[in-house]
Amino acid sequence: MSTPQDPNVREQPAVAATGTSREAILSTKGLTKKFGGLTAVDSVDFTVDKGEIRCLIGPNGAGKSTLLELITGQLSPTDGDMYFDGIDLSDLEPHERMDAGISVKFQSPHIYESLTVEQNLRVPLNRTDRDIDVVLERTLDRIALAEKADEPASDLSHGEKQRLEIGMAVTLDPTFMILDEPVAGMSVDETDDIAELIRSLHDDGMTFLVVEHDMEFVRKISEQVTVLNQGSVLTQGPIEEIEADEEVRRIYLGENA
Amino acid sequence: MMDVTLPPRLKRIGNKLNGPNTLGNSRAFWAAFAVGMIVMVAYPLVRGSYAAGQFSLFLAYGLLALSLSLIWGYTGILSFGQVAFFGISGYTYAIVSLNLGGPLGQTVALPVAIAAATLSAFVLGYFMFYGGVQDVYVAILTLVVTLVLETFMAQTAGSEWSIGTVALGGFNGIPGIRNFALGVEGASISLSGSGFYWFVLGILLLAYLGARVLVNSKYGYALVAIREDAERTAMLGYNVKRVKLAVFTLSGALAGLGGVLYATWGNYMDPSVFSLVFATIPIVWVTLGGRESLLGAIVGTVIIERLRLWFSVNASEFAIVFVGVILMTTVLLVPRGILPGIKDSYVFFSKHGIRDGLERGRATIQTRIRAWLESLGVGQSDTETPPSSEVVRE
Amino acid sequence: MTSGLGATGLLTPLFIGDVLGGLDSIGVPVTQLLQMADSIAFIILAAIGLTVIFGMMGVINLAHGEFIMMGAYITTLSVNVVGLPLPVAMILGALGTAAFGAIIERTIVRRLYGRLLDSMIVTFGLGLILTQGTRIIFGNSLQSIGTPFGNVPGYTYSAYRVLLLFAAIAVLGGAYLVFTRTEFGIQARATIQDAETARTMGVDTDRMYTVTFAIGSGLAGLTGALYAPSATIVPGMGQSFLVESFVTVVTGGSTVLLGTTLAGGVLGTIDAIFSNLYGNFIGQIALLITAIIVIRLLPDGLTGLAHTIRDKLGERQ
Amino acid sequence: MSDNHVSRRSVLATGAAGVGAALAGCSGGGGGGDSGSDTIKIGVLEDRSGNFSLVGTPKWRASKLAIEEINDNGGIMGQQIELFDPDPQSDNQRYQQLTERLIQQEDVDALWAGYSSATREAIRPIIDREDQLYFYTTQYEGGVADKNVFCMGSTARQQLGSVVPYMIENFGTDIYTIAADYNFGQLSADWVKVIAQENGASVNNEEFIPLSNQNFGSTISNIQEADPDFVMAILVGNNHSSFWNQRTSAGLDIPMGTSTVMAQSYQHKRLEAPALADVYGGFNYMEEIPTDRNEDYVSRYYDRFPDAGYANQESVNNYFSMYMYKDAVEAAGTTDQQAVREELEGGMEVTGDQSPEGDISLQGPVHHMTHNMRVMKCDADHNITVEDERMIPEQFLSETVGIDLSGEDSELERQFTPTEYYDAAGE
Repeated sequence: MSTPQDPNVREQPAVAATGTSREAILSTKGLTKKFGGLTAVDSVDFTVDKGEIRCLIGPNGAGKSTLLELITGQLSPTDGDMYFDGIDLSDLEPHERMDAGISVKFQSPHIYESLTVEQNLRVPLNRTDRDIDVVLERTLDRIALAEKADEPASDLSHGEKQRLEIGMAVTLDPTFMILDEPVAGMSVDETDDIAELIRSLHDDGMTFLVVEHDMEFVRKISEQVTVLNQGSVLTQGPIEEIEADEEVRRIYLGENA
Repeated sequence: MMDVTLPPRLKRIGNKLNGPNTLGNSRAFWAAFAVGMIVMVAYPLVRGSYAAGQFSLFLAYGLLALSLSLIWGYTGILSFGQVAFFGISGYTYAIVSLNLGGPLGQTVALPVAIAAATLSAFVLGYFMFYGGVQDVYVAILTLVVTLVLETFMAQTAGSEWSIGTVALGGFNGIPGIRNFALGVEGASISLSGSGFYWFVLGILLLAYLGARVLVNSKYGYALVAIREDAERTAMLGYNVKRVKLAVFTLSGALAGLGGVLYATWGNYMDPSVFSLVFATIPIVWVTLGGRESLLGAIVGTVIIERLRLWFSVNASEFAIVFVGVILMTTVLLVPRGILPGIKDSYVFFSKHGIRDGLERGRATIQTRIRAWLESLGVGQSDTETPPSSEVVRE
Repeated sequence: MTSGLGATGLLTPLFIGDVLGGLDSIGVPVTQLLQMADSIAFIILAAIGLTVIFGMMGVINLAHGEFIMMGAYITTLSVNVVGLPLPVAMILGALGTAAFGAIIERTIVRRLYGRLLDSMIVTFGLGLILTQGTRIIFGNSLQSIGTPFGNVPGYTYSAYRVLLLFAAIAVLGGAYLVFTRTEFGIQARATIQDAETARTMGVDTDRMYTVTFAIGSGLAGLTGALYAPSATIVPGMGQSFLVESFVTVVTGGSTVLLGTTLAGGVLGTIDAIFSNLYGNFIGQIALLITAIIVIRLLPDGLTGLAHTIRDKLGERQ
Repeated sequence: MSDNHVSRRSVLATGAAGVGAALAGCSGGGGGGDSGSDTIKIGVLEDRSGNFSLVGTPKWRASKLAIEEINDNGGIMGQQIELFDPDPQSDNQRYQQLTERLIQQEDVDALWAGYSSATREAIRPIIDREDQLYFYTTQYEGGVADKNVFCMGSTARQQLGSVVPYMIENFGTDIYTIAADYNFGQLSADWVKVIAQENGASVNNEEFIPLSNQNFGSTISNIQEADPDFVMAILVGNNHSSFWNQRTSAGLDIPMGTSTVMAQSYQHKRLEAPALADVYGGFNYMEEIPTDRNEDYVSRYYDRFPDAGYANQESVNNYFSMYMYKDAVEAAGTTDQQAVREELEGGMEVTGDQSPEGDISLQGPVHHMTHNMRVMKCDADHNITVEDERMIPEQFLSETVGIDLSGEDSELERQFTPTEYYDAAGE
């Protein structure tokens, strides 16, 4: 599952901003999801390039979470296609998408509360034939939970739980990581820890798709931002442009301010 | 964790038996377990063949409880229909063994019966898990399937309902099932009384140890992970449906094994194995014993069944009332079950010491009673009811 | 609802008789229709208390059958011992069971919210106690009260059993109004959706749970009361409602009243048709098989199907 | 198996004292299992809870009444009867456990157990394994020829043989049978066909009702459509009792014959009149039999059990068979089960106050009773009258099959069915 890294990606993430020349890792075409009469995702064409950290923003109910769940396979689309690394995703079960290299951290922490930190990390590792102890140690260091390895996950703080969940996703060595509001409800320090973790994983060649409300955080990790509104892509571009965009400010930032 | 002087191979087995997914892993646990096994093995010698014969029924039920502990306690899928596989297997055993006749027939009937239970579990499991049936709907669907079987088997009284030479018998069931025998004509052993007891005890011991190995293996982690958070587990790349199906099938096979032993114990099968009451009872055993404890499930079974028998002998028509009261109070007072309750209090007292522990325990009980009274509207009423399972857990 | 029984009971048989005669003369299988009405009423009434408690509170009440039994017992005893008129006795049956439900919620069920399976075991235990306690106190059977209204004019079908369909519709309608139009209903639904938020908005959530459980219990009691005149009154009588009620819960899906209505209609029709064609056993099996198929094909039951159809229609416009 | 059986007994014998002592604490003063004691131990397993408690409780009461009377009058051969009567809760598997217990641990001299045929079949393997003297007292489908089992109830052949000819004579030859869909119901329906044929009538419709069924809408309209001369309603259990109210409110007034309703679970007392109007049953006993002997029995029964609902047909079978056992033991001079069995197989007469239904006798070679069968009619006010009365022996085993359990068939342990012997049955 380990993926050969393209050395260029790390150095030139910003090039993806033009949206034409880079190699796409994920693309959707006419992706649509309806819940009854409500269209949550409306014919979205959306591309994430290899090696970038893409942030997805938008007001509540814009369809961000639905879009993520379509990508992970928790929901099936009403219409449209999705491709990941050249594979048609619609044929794949959720767990097969994970095998293809996608990982996800849910919005609220989804960890195994009754297991210890280490056991939590063992769950994904047990599937692989990798040297569990080595990966375990490295991951624990990376998410800075080595000292709490034997504590029940239920005893962790909110921020630690978030890190643990990212850690679980990371052990699978994914090429593409989806983070749904990774810093919601966190202190400034904790937020910085997460940002650092993301950057360090990005340096290792991981591509990110991050849904986040916290614009401060978005500024820390991402150059490219996609704005979703009422199920459609409103606009896309570098963070500065987005923040300057009047319509975005009106529907979204203004609401936040 | 096992004795360091053990030869390496035994030690490896020991390591497989122990792990975070079973409650008792310490040397003290295994010592107590060994003592318990010695008592169990000696039981017929002390109490006689009759008592052993009665007890072997509880042990056969223990397999049913074990199967439910695996699927429900460890994987979080409440199967209300474990008795369906238990019954299918018992009926199959009756039909096959009576048709073939002789000890060889009985020997052959055992795997056939278990295969029938396994296959039924696989088909039903595939239908449910690949059909997106989840949570409480699994419970109700398995129950409905069980009740369909009851309705169906109860109307097979007519002579057209015969398989080979064996009439299904409808409500009256199939009598005359022979005691369990292994071997071929002329070289066989027939098991009854103490012999049957030891046979069932041996099978249950193997099944228990096997289940321990399973739940402490990598696969066991997957089961617990699915129980805790199926969505998360799928998003870690596990094929949740397949794992669920596999465990469901395995637990069907275990229940089936229990069903064969049940059929040979009573020499009789009838549709009441598919009844609502009998479908509910395994859930009661496992809940009271502690559903996340394999041994607890078995211990719960023995306690409940002994109590039920004792009450029916000694309490006449009040027996069922007492059983109801015991169910209610145990669930309310020891929510995690008896064995985990013992473990919890052991951990609690070893952490705080006896005196301090008692003091804390008293305080906890006071708090709970006060909270309960308040929830009834006695005393202040604006407090929230504490979720009772959390309070005494340390 | 029950007070209306007397009035409609006197008028409807005559009226119905004319209408049915007319239908029969143009080839409509009236007897089958009557039986269908009977089956549908039975399934809806068997399930209603269970679905309200399960749908609104997520508690599976395994003592549901015993609550029905309690309603029937109170009704029968009120008629036989106290000498009350039947409609009054029926109301008493429903209210008495509701009060008992409220007590059970306050003392026991309340401690088990979020512990679905534990609540199943506790209510199972409660059911054992109620059945056997009733047996010890009142003996193995009560003298039953006769079925009023005689037969449907011109047909050998009990008018009372057919009128139960109207009772079932009235119960559903009443429950619908209570849960959608009253202040209590709105607060109850808010509590069930998000107790925390409801509390912050000043809803007495404890009370909501108690009242909802009492209503569910009372509906079960009402079912017992309504069937008291046509059933045999024994402590185990509740058992015979259980299968139908569980099947209805799963077939109905997540929207309680809509689900119960749809499931009652579909299952009752299937039960009636198959019983008529192939006998009662096949009728029962058909009922259960239908439930299995519905669950397999429609994970959210008939409610889910109804929503989908509504959406499809909505799209087309 | 037999080797094992021997070893069981010997283990029990040697360990009896220890086992008895160890379990005494468990059985709440049940006493040890030593057969050399000076009491006669009798086991009675009758349901006081669960589905069959309605019919099981009267059976338990009548056994208790007989035992108390016998004890008050000096017991059997001067020995008091010690009664073991746990409640099997209408649960066959509980019956199996308790049967084992009463035989192995309490070492009972004779056992009375069970209401349904299913229960009897569930415990018969244990009875036969232990060669336990066993009295089965429910009216049943007939055909049990088992060296250890004495069937005290009237068989379907006896009951239907009394009521079906009466119905044919009085109402006509076109019969519609509705019967409970299980072994008993199916075999009873077969017997209706056999007896109808013998009397020049025919069963033109037959419908089997699941035991769980309580909704008779389609059945009632089917009957109405077929419009037979009379209906044979062989319905059982609480669910089926709702047929009668539904029939009445639907206005179905065709006469009905039965072998099950009223005499067992006294529907005529429990349902409001006129639910049972024009129902004719073939029974060996109902509480309402207007003889001095019976009225005396009924008053003894209610004096002892003022709360009792009814003295049903089965309870009287429990009652007289207890006395019959007493007579057999006293004639044999021992409680040795083999000796008592041989005494019984020589034939017994049950007379006087010991048999409320009238003087009857045991047909020793087939282990069944010749009963005083009556056709009992229930009118619109639920008054019961005797319409016809005659002695009917067990005929199927004794004449048709030709069994002699006291002689050549002394090791038999099976049940015969009419389908094996009659073309009319099982069609």
